[in-house]
Amino acid sequence: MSGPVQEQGEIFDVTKVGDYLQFTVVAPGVAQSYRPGQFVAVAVGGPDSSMLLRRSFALYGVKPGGEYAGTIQFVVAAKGRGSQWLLAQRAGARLDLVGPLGVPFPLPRESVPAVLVGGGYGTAPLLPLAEHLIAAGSEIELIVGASTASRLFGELAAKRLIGSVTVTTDDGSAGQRGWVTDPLPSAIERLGAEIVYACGPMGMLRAVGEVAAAHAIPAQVAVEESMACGIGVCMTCVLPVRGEDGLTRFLRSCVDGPIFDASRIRWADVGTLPADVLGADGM
Amino acid sequence: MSGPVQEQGEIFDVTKVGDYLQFTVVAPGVAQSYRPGQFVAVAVGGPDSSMLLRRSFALYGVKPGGEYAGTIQFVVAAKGRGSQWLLAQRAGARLDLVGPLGVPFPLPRESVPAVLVGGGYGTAPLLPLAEHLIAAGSEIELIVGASTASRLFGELAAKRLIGSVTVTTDDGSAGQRGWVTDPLPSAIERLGAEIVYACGPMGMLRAVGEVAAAHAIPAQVAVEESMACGIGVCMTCVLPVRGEDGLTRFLRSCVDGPIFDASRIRWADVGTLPADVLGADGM
Amino acid sequence: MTAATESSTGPGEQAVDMRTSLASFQLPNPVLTASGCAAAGRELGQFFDVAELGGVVTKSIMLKPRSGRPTPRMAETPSGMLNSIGLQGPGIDSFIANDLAWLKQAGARSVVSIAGHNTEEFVNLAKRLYNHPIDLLEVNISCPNVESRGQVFACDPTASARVISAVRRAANPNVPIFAKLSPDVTDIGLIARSVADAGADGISLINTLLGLVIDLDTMRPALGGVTGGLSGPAIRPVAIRCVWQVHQAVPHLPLLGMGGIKTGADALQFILAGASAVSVGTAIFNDPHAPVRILAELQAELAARGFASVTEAVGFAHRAVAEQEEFFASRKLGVGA
Amino acid sequence: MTAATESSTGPGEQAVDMRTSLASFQLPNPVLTASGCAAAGRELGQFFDVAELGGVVTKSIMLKPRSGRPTPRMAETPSGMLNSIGLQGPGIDSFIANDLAWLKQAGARSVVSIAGHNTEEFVNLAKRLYNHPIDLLEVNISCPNVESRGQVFACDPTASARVISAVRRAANPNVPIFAKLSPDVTDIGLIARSVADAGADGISLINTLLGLVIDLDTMRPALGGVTGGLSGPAIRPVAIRCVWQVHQAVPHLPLLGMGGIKTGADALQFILAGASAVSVGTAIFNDPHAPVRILAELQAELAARGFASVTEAVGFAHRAVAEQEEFFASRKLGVGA
Ligand SMILES: Cc1cc2nc3c(=O)[nH]c(=O)nc-3n(C[C@H](O)[C@H](O)[C@H](O)COP(=O)(O)OP(=O)(O)OC[C@H]3O[C@@H](n4cnc5c(N)ncnc54)[C@H](O)[C@@H]3O)c2cc1C
Ligand SMILES: Cc1cc2nc3c(=O)[nH]c(=O)nc-3n(C[C@H](O)[C@H](O)[C@H](O)COP(=O)(O)OP(=O)(O)OC[C@H]3O[C@@H](n4cnc5c(N)ncnc54)[C@H](O)[C@@H]3O)c2cc1C
Ligand SMILES: Cc1cc2nc3c(=O)[nH]c(=O)nc-3n(C[C@H](O)[C@H](O)[C@H](O)COP(=O)(O)O)c2cc1C
Ligand SMILES: Cc1cc2nc3c(=O)[nH]c(=O)nc-3n(C[C@H](O)[C@H](O)[C@H](O)COP(=O)(O)O)c2cc1C
Ligand code: FES
Ligand code: FES
Repeated sequence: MSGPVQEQGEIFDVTKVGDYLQFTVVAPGVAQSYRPGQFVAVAVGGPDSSMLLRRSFALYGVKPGGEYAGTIQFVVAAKGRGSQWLLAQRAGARLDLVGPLGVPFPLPRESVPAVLVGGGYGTAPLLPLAEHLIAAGSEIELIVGASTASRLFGELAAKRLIGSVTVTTDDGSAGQRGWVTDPLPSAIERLGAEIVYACGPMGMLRAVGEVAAAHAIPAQVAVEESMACGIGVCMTCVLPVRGEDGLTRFLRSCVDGPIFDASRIRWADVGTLPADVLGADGM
Repeated sequence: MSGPVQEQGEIFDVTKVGDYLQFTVVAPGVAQSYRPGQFVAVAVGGPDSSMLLRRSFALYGVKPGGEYAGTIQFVVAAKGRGSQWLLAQRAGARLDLVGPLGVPFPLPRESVPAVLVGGGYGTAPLLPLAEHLIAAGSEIELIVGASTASRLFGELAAKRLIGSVTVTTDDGSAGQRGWVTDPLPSAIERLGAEIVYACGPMGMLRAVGEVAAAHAIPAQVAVEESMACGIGVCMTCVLPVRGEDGLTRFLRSCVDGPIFDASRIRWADVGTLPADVLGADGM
Repeated sequence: MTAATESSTGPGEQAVDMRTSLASFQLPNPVLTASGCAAAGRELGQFFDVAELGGVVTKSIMLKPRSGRPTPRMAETPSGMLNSIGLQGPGIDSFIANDLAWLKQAGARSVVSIAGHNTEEFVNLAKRLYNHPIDLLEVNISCPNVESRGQVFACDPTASARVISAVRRAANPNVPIFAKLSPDVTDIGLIARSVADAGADGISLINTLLGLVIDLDTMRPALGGVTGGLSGPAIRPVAIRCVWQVHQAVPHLPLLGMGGIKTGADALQFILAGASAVSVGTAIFNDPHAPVRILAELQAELAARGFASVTEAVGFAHRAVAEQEEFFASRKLGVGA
Repeated sequence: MTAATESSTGPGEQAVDMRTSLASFQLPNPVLTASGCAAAGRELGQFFDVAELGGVVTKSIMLKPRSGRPTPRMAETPSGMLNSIGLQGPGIDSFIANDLAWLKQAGARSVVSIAGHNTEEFVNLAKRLYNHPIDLLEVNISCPNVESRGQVFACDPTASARVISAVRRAANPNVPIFAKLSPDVTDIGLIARSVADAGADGISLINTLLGLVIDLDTMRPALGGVTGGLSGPAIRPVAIRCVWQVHQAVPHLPLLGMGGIKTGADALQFILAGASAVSVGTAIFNDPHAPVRILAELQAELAARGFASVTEAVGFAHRAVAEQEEFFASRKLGVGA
C-alpha cells in the first residue's frame, strides 16, 4: 500500500443530496491506494485565506479505474466557514487535496454477516465498505439515521446495492421515528451478525458500540475528532484508547484511526485526562 | 455634496485594456456624488480573507444617469495579492465598495487652457476631468506615458474625446521614446496653458510639478500613498504639505488629497520627518 | 441613549438589555471605537450616527501638536496590520476646541485617550480636561517613557502605577479613569494589579503587539518607525487571553476589551472572558460601519444564547459548568427578560 | 548533503549557495522543521525525503512518557491556530530507540528538542543524548518550571540561564545547544543576553504566543488546557521583531528563526532580520510539502535579489542603506557566484 499524496484535483461534479453537496473530484493519486474508511484532507479558502487548516472528509465513492477513472467522491455538510467555502465551489475549480489518510476499516478474512450503521453523512464511507463486503460474499444489513429526512444520506444508493435499508429519523420525517440503535439489536440477531461497522456522531458511535458489546460482537467505528494536520505530526486529534496490553494511550485518530474498535475507546473519558492514561503521571 | 457611501456593487463588465483590466460596477450610491479625481476603496479577498485592508482605485468613468445608469469604472493593474484577487473576479460577482472618497480636482471657474498628464493607469481619472474641462469650454491637451506600450491607458478614449493625444514610452514601443515631461514644456507653451493636471507615479508627479513651476503655472496632481482606511481616521497616508501659512503639516492624502497642488508637496522630504513639520518638536 | 440600541426584539428573539457600565460611566450599549482607529468620530459620522455607539474613544492626544512618524506608516500582515503612526495629533488645546466640541454637539459619549512622555504631561492633560464634559479618561500608558530611557510605561508596574495615581489625583473625580495596557509584558496580571492599586477605575486592553515587517523590495524594515504595532483579528486570541487573565487578577475592576474584534461573535468572546464593553479598532478600516454592525450582531448573539442582558454575560466563561447550567435553567423557568 | 539543495541554477538565475551554519552545525540549506510540527520526521517522509532539509527538529521530548493535555487541543484562529498539546510524547528512551534511530537511517540531520520540569530533568536529558549522533540540541525553555510555581523558564532570565548553563555543561561538547525563547516577555533582548552569557551557542525563536479562544457553543475556553499557544502567519510580525531585537542584543550568536513562515519570501524576511536558518511549523499542517517548497522558493528569492549565498543575506536588513548599495554594486562588478 503506497502512502498519501498531495494533489490539485479538479472538481468534476457537484450534486445536491438532501442537505448535503456531493463532490466528485478528479484525483487519481488519492484514488489509487484508497481503501474504505479512509479520508481526504482539503485545503479551504484559497491561497490568501485566513483559514490555515485543512478540512477532512470521509471518502465515499472512489473510481481508481474504468469510467470516471481516478475520481474520488465525498459529501459535505454546511457547518462553519471552511465547509461554507467548499460548498460555494463549482465544477472546474481545483481543490488542494491530501489523501488517502487514516487506516481503513478492517475487513474480515472470510465472509461474515455484518450490520453497517450510518448517521447523517456518516453513511458515505459505509457504502464502499458495503460493496467490498458484498463482493467478498458477506451478508449485510444497513441502518441509516439522521435527525430529519433531509439529513439522511445514501438511502437510494444503499437500496440499489443491498436491496433494502432500514431508516430512522429523530423526528419521524422518514423511516421509523427514533435512533439507529433502536433497530440495531434485531438486525444483529436476524442476521447473526459477527461485526458491526459504524460512522456518525460520537454519541451514536458510543451507543452502537454498547449494543454490539451486549451482543458480544465487535464494532468498528469511524470517529471524527478535530484535526490540525491529518497526517500524524501534530497530536491534536487524540482519543483515550485501551490497547491489547490493557494500557490506555492517547492515540492519534488521524493515523491510528479514524477507525477504532469501539470497545477500546474510553468514551466517558474523551475530553478528560484519565489518571491511568499512559504518561498522565509525567504531566 | 453628499459624502461617501458603502455599498455592494455588482460587477457588470470586466474588459482587458493592455496590461490592465477595466471594471464596470453597478454602484449608484458611489456614482451619485462623484467628481473627477475621487477614488473608491474596494474590500478584497472575500469574508474569510487574510487581507484586511481595502484597495483604492481612482474612478474612471462614472455614469450617474442615462445608459449604464449608476455604474462606476476603474482600472486595475496586477501588483500584489489584493489586485490579483480583484483581477480574478468576473461579471456578476459583488464588490464591497466605499466611495467616492477624497477631494476632486479643483476646476477653474472659467475656461482655461490646460495640459493633462497621465502615467500608466494614472490616465484613467484624467479622462472624466477632460470631459468636464471640455464641457466648460477649456482647450486641453493630453500627454500619456508608460514604461511600455501595454502599460498605456486611455489613448483611444482620449483621441475620441480630444482629437489628439501625445504618447511617450520609456522603451519607445509606442509614441515617442522618453518621459511625459519631455513633450510637456512645448505643450504648455503651444496651448498657453494656465494649469497642469497629472496622475501617475510619485516621481512623475514631482517632475511634472517642476515643469509647471518653471512655467509659473500650478500643477494639480493626484498622489497614491499607501492607505489603511481611506476615510481619514487612521493617519497612515500622510504627506508633508506646505500650507498657505508657510507651515508644513503631515496631511492625510485620503481626505485632504489625493489631489494636491504639486508646489505644496515637499517631494524631497516624503518618507522623512522634516524638522520643521508641524509637531516635529513634540516627538 | 437610543432606545433602539438599548434593547430591541428581533424575530423570535428575546429583548436583550444592552446597557452596561464602565465604573461610574453608564453606557446604552457595550460597543465603542478603539483609540486611533476612529480619529475623533467626525469621519465615521458620514457613515452612521456616532451617538448610537456606547462611546467614541478618541485618538490618544498629547499636550503639544505632534507630527507623528515618517511614512511608510503601515504594512498589511496576515489577518492584521502593522502601524507606526507615532501619535500624530493637534495637541490638547485644538483637540478640546474642535474635536471634543464636535463630539458633544453630535451627542456622542466621549472617552478621551491621553498620552504623555512623562508623568507630568499626563497630569497636565488630566487637568486641562478637568472642566470639560467627558465620560471616561483612557490613559494610554503603552507609550515610551522618556524618564526611563524610552521604556514603555505599561511594561513597568512602578511607572504604570505612578502615572495612574497621579492622573487619578489630577483628573475630575467624577470621571472614571482606565489604564490601557500593553500585551508585550511577561505578566499582565501584575501590571493590572499595580494600576488597580494605584487607583485605576478600570482597565482597557489590549494595545497593539510590537511587530516588524521587512520590505522585500528595499530589504529594510517596511515602516518608517522600524517596529510598529500589530492589530486586527490576528491578535484576537492574545487579547482574549489578556482579558481572561486580568479579569482573574482584578475581578472587581471593569474591563474595556479590544483586539481584533470584527464580528458580534468576536465581541461576545471578550464579554464572556470578562469585558464589560468592547472597542472596535482595525475592523473599521475594513468596514466603516463595523461598530454599528457589530453592535447589532452582538445583540443577536446574546439573544440566541438566552441572555436577557449584556451584564449577565460579562465573565460568564469563568463560571463552573454547573453554575452555567443552573443559570440557564433558572432563566428558562423565569418570565423572560 | 544533497547537491540539488545546496546550490542549483534556475533559468536566468545565478546559483545560490544555500549552505549555512548554526554554530558548529553545518547545514546544506537553511530550512528545518519546527519542533512539534513534524513529529520526528517519519510521517513527512511519506511526502518528501527529509534528508533534503537543513534538518528535522523533533518534538520536545521529556524524560518520561507524557500523555499531554485533554482534548480539544486546538482551535483555528484568523491566519493561525491555538494548540495545547501539552508535550505528549513517549519519553527519552523510546525516542532514542525509535525516533532518533529512524532519523539516522533516513540520513536526516537531527535537531533534538528537549523539555523538562526542572533543571535536573534538562540535565538528565542532555546526558542521555550524550553519546547519540545528534546535530544540535534545542532546549525548549518555554515550558513551566515546577520549581518556580509554574512560571515558564523562558520568562525569567535567571531560570533560563540556569537551565542553559547546566545543559551546556552536561551535553556533549561537540553538539551546539540553542535556547528556544518565548515571545511572551517584556524584554526578549534581556533573556537572549542571559542565555548567551550562560553558554548557549545560539538561539531559536519564537515559540508560540499565549492565547485563548472562547467556544461560543459551550461558552467556555475552547481548549482543554484553557490557554494555548498561538502559531501561524498571524504571529509572523512578532517573530520577525523578536529576531530583529535578538540579533541586535547578541549579534555574535546564530539564530534559528521561526513563526508563521509559509513561503520562501517569509523565510527571507527572517534571514534578512538576522536568522541563519529557519524552521517551518504550522504551515506544514496546511501543506505537508511546505518545508521543501519553501526551500525552493527561498533559493529563487535570494537569486532574484542577486545574493550569491544565504550567508550574505543573514542580517542584511540591519545594514545602512549605503552599505547595502555598495554590496550590490560590488556584486555586479564581480564574476557572480
Ligand atoms: C476523519 C473526518 C472525517 C470527516 N468527514 C466529513 C464528511 O464526510 N462530511 C462532512 O461534512 N464533514 C466531515 N468531517 C468534518 C469536516 O472535516 C469539518 O470539520 C467540518 O466541515 C467543519 O468545518 P468548518 O470549516 O465548516 O467549521 P469551522 O467551525 O470553521 O471549523 C473550525 C475548525 O474546527 C474543526 N471542526 C469543526 N467541526 C468539526 C467536526 N465536527 N469534526 C472535526 N473537526 C471539526 C474544523 O476541521 C476546523 O479545523 C470530517 C472530519 C473528520 C476529522
Ligand atoms: C488614491 C489611490 C488610487 C489608486 N488608484 C489605482 C488605480 O486606479 N489602479 C490601480 O491598479 N491601482 C491603484 N492604486 C493602488 C491600489 O490601491 C493598490 O495599492 C495596488 O493595487 C496594490 O495592491 P495589492 O493588494 O495588489 O498589493 P499588496 O502588495 O498586497 O498591497 C499591500 C498593501 O500595500 C498597499 N500598496 C501596495 N502598493 C501600493 C501603491 N502603489 N500605492 C498605494 N498603496 C499600495 C496596498 O493598498 C495594501 O494595503 C491606487 C492607490 C491609491 C492610494
Ligand atoms: C492605526 C492605529 C492607530 C492606533 N492609535 C492608538 C492610539 O493613539 N492610542 C491607543 O491607545 N491605541 C491606539 N491604537 C491601538 C488600538 O486602539 C487597539 O488597542 C488595537 O489596535 C487593538 O484593537 P484592534 O485589533 O481592534 O485594532 C491604534 C491602532 C491602530 C491600528
Ligand atoms: C501543534 C504544535 C506543537 C508544538 N510543539 C512544540 C514543542 O513540542 N516544542 C517546541 O519547542 N515548540 C513547539 N511548538 C512551537 C513551534 O515549534 C514554533 O515555535 C511555533 O509554532 C511558531 O512557528 P510556526 O508559526 O511556523 O508554527 C509547537 C507548535 C504547534 C503548532
Ligand atoms: S491531526 Fe495531527 S496528529 Fe492527528
Ligand atoms: S488612509 Fe486612513 S487617514 Fe488616510
